Amino acid sequence: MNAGHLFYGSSVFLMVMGVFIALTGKHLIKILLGIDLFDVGLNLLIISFGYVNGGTAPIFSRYPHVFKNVVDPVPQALVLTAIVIGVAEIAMGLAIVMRIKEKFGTCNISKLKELKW
Amino acid sequence: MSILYFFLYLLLVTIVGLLYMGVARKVTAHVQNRYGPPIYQPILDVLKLFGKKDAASHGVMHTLGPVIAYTGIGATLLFLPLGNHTPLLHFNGDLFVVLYLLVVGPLGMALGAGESANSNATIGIARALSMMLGYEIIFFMATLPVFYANHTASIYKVILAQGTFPKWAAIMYPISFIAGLFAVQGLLGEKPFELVIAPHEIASGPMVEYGGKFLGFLQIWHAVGIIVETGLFVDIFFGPQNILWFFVGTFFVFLASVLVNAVMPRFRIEQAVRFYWGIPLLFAILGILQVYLWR
Amino acid sequence: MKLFKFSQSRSLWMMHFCTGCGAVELPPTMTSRFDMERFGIMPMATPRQSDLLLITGYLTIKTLKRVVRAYEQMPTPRYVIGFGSCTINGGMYWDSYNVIKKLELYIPVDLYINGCMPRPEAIIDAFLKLREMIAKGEANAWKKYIENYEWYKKNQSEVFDVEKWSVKK
Amino acid sequence: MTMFYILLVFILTGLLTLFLGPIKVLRNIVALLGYLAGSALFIYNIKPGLIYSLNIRVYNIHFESGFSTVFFGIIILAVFLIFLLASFHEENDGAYYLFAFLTLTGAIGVLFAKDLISFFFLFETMSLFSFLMVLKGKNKNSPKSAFKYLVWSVFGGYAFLFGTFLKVYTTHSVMIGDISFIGGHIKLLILLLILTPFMVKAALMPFHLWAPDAYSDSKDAFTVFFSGGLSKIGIFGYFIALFKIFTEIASKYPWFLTVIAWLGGITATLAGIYAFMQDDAKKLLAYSSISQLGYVAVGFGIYTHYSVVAAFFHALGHAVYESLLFLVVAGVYYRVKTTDLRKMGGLIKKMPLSFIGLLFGIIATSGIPPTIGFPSKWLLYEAVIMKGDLLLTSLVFFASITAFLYSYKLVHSIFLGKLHKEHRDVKEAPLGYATGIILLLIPLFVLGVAPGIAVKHIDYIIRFYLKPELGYNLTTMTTPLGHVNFPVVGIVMVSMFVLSLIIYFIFGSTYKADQTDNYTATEAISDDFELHYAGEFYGFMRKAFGRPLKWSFEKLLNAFLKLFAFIGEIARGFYMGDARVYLFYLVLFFSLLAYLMGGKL
Amino acid sequence: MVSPILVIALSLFFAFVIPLLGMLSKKLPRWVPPISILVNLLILLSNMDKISGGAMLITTAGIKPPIAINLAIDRFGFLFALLIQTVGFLLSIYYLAQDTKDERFYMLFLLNILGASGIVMTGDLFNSFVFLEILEISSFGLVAVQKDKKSLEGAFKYMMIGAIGSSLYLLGIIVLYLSTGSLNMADIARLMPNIPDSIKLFAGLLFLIGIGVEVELFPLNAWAPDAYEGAQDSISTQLSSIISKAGIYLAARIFFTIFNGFYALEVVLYLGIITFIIAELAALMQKNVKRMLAYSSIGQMGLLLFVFALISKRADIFIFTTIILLALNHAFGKGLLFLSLGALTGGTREYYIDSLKGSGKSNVLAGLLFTMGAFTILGMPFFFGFWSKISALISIMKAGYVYLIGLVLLVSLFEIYYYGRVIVNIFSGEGKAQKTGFIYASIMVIFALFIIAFGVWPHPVFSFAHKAAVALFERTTYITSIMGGM
Repeated sequence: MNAGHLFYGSSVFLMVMGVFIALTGKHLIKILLGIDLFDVGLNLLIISFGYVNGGTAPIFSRYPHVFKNVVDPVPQALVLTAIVIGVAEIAMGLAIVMRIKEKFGTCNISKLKELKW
Repeated sequence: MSILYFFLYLLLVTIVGLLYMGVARKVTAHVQNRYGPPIYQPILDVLKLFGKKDAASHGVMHTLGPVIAYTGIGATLLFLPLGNHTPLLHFNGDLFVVLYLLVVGPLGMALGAGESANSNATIGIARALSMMLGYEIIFFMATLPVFYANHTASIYKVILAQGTFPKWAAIMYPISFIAGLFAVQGLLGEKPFELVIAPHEIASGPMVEYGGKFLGFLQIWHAVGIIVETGLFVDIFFGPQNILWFFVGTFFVFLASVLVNAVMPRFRIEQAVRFYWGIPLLFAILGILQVYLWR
Repeated sequence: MKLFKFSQSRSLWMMHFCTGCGAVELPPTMTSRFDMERFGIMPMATPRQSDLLLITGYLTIKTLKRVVRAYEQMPTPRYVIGFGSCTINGGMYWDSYNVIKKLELYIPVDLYINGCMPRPEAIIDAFLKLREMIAKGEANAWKKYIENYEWYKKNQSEVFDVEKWSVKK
Repeated sequence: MTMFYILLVFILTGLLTLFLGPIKVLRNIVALLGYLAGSALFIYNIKPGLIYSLNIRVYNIHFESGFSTVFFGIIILAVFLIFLLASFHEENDGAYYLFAFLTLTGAIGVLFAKDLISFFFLFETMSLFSFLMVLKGKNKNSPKSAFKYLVWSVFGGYAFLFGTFLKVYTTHSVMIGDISFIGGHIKLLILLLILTPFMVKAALMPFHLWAPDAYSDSKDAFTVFFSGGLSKIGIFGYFIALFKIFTEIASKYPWFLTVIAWLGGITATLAGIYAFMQDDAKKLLAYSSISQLGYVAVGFGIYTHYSVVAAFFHALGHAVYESLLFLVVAGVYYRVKTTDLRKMGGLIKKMPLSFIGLLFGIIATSGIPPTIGFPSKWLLYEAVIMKGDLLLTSLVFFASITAFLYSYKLVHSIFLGKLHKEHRDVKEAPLGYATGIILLLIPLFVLGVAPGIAVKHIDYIIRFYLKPELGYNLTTMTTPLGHVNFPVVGIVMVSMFVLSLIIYFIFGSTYKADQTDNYTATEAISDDFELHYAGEFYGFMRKAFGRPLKWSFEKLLNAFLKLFAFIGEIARGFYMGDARVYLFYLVLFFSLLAYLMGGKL
Repeated sequence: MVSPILVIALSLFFAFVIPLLGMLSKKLPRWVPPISILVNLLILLSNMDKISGGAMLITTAGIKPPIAINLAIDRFGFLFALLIQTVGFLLSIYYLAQDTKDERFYMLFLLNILGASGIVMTGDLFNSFVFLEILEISSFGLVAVQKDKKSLEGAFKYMMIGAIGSSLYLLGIIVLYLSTGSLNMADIARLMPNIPDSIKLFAGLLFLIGIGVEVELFPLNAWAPDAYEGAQDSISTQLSSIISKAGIYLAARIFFTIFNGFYALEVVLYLGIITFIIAELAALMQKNVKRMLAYSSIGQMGLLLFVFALISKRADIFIFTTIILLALNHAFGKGLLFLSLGALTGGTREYYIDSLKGSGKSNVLAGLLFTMGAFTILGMPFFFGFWSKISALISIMKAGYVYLIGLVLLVSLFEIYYYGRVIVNIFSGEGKAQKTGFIYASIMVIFALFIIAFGVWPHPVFSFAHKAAVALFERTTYITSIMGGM
């Protein structure tokens, strides 16, 4: 078992945990946290995809031999964006939760049953 | 010339029909252990009615109603072969023409009676029309096998095809014949199907507002109607080869009907209609099956 | 014309206005014992169809209205037979406040049959008499009604509301 | 190209009336002129055998005119004229004419259509705008009836569409053309599907449920066109389906035709029975219309030259007398503001012309000579007997007896009997209705005496498909079973009538009696006494029929619909309302697909 | 010629400007979206004749693909961009007439349009994810903008599912990236044959879920009715006319151009028809008209996806023409329905069928427009829907599922039932009189005009859609036009 597998395993675990929390949590914030956890897990997963064991940073330098073992930069760039997006999403979510708390007087998701059927 | 001939023809049949009515009264009287009026009594009645000075009319349709009634039955008569005799020979007496013309009379009377605004009249009409759902259909179904077997719709051809005694449709298609007999009773409006007139119940129904010459018209309408209706039956089931046999046949059919009439009470309207949808319908259908099987 | 006269005399369709006790006498007259049909006399259902109005017994004011109405609805020539004493003078109801005493005041009568009650033979006799009168042209009471309409109406108006009960012509 | 122009003229007229017609008179004039222009184009330019195609990118619209186009086109245009005449007195607005003209466009266009897609397009146009017309309606129930009509006609339209696609799939041709060479039983399915909308339009049971409501709840003038004109499209469809699309139906599936004939017979009978049980004039006429259209189905089901001629002729007759009846009822409604038979009576003295119209209308409906109703019924009976189906003959005969019943109820309850006190000042129906009545009475008698005029055209239509067997000339018809000379029947009747009148005038005199001068067991009645017997007319027949009268297709259908509603409720249950459940669906779906793909991963 | 990239850049700029303007004046921000979108439209139209054959490539930073982010607009995408911008423009005009709202609403609205346009214009897979997220996040906000119980609840539900879905979408992108080393759509499509099947399957699954949430595919669409019902009418219009259309574009791009109809399409085929049936059944007995419209919307999307997926059975340009027609019809028809429903209720947000009774009589225009919308969705003649429906059926027939036509038509009959019920209800009885503002009315009339004009004369739309369909269909041309000759 190498480090890559560990990374993969743990990030997938994080994702599953996130979904599990979102599925079972009653509190809206908890659910949002679950979703966030899922996002984080995903981001970690993406980064670990690009990870090369013992690699270096993908920086152009005048030492071409180092270039042989660089970490893939693109996933990191993507994750950077993804994190921002995740933050925006959670922010929007929290704003909605705030409003819900105002209107419903509760954060219990099973009370959110205005719309059905 | 031919117009005169038609006129005499009509007159003859009218008088014969009136005599039939007289016979009916006489026979009924004898059945009831009475002496009864003379046979020509209906003729006197009609003369009297036409001689009345005034008759109440409720409007144009009310006036025209009996006229149309007589028109219808007279027109029917001209299309009906009396035995082998028919005034409009080239026409061959088509069944459907006869059946549809036969309706003109009742319809005319219905319109006339309707305008009088008398509920009794209208109830009578409603009954008459409803009764048609019973007997007309049975009559039609009973005659159908005969026409079907002879492959024609012409009454005249049916008469010719029957020839002498053993080929009578009454004998060839006995089941249909029985159904037809049931129907004739309703067709003539005799008891137990006398609900249209029902003097004690709805004051003679459609005729309630008719007096004087209107009633006279209705009397002769009825008289010709007897000949036409029984005649249709006789033509189809006995195939009379000449006019004498035709009248003999109609007389006996009518007599049978009158005898039944004399001893019967009256049905209620729904009973009457349902009666026809029971056994007579069964007979009629069996008759149709019979003709299918024979062919 | 003669033929019509003859047929009128031989075919009398009657409307029996069965208000009084006389009605009892009619069934035997009609049925097998006496059989009036042999003279061409038949009961009819409505005044429109009848020639003959048979007033069988006493008439209260209440029924008189209807009798007048029926009489007016009959087509001419029309005949009236007063049946029993009551139609002549009130009979046993001579002092009743509600029975008319004299039918003739209200409608013209061709024939009276007296007795209380007259037997069927008497009825048939009356019919035959009427028949003769018609044949001879004597039964013309109906013309009187037309001629003296005002007078009859005046008499009638003394006992009931003529406006309401007479037929609008 | 003319065919296209005709449709264009009608559409433009509709639009013009919508935009140009704030004033009623202007609107009416524009409508009439547009109609006249279009129908003049039709009558002068449409000859059998014209062909026209129009390419709109993916689909080509193909138009073609045949003998049937001319025949039905003239019927529909004529009935539309009657509708217009009646409309002048209706409450109308721009949309009224727009919808009416678009309905007409669809109806005329259907006659031109040569390919099934255009046929469907125009057919749906007709259904859609007639739906809107019903929706505009005259009473509270109109929207509901319109809804029923919409669902049914779309049901028919979709069946047609399905049939079209099956046909295109199997024959690779979208044209109206033969399918009898297709192997297997799919051709029967195609035929059935293509026939469905026409059975709906022609209100063949069990597809009739929309008709009584839609007919009675649409505007009175429109009902004239609805029943007299649009139902002809159903007949036209029978013709298309049975003769043009499945030419060998008689040899391949004779039982199918028998089923159609029997359905027709049952329709004629049951609708007749329902008709005389109705208490509303328009409902009664609606059922009567259904009943009459049943005969047409019988004619097509028998599928001989005689019967099909009878069917076409009956369709023509139906157009004439059913329009007449609806027109008269419209006129009466215009004056007395009701169609409830129990609230009318004695109008004969007030509206004599309407009475004459209605009288001859019902005489023709009942099939009494010498009117237009008789030749077709006569021929139909002969045809059915020749086919040998005596029970069907009896059924049809039963139906024609019911015609007498409802006819009489109609004429009696409206025109005969005692005049209601609030109708004392009623006048004759206004000019438009009167003109329509007179216009309709002409063909009613002319074609009844000389049916040859129409039979010749009908013969042209179908002689291509069926061996011409019927012998006819202008005034006679001859079948192996019999022969009728229609004028003779007429002359005999007229002369008998004259004779009777002479007898009538020779003897005695009459006097005019007031309606209160009635035999009422010698009770004196006042003017407002309700002497009129119209409620529960034929009520006793309810007893005679007993329980079976309570059975109806509608109940069966409702039970069926409940099933769908139940399924719908279940489907709705999927959307629980709990967000976590939704998420669970997602996860479950993911896991399921992942599991299913597990082998391949 | 103006570079289409400005469409995105300008929108972003304007969206950024709105809050600043909001500080200056309360009235100014509402003018920004119409102006911005109008400019966008002009930019797009100025590029109209530039786009032919394959895709029009707009590079950023001057680097050729596969490296660097770039826009790739072919006719298919162009058509969708045009659709989105047009509807967006109409809606922005509509918002002009609405009550003063928080200026952030206009920002969200503009971002939403931007996201949708970005999706249909981009040639980069990850970029499409970014735009998808912009679209989604702004949608959550828009759904919640009413700030009442229902809208908040709808927004939250939408968010829960949307967030997970788009995350999975991202995962799918990464999977593809790992196996091809590229994020450019054309490049990936080119390299697709080299990828092992298992990877394709896995990526396809992830995309299916990611996009499925967006296009309201059956088990993933549970959020949709709630969000539609909760949102205000114009937002519902936006959801059905813009957001789901962007989803459709994405589905076509990814499943057809990239995956070339591999596996996932078959799943879509079955799920599409199931979606259609279940949604229509669910709508059948629905008493809440808005929710009913939502179900109907889902059903239409199901039909659309089903028709789209037929491409896996038979390669035919006509199928793509059809989905474009269906998308256009749905965009305008459903938009009109939601808007006119709003007009019928008069802003009371009482959507129950009983409370709508007679509203069509008191507000005739809205009633008629609702009827028109319903008719076009039902595929009645003289309405655009007729052509799209016929095309859909022809497509199904061409793919050989001729008996499914019967099923589709049967289910369409349910549509007739529930739409007919509403139409009948709004035209019967007496309702409260409400007025519709001039701008509101004219927006709806424009929607209706589109439906009727092209319903009567569908020729131009057909040719336009056909060209777009050709662009989508010829994926090699798309690839070569971006990647250069190969």
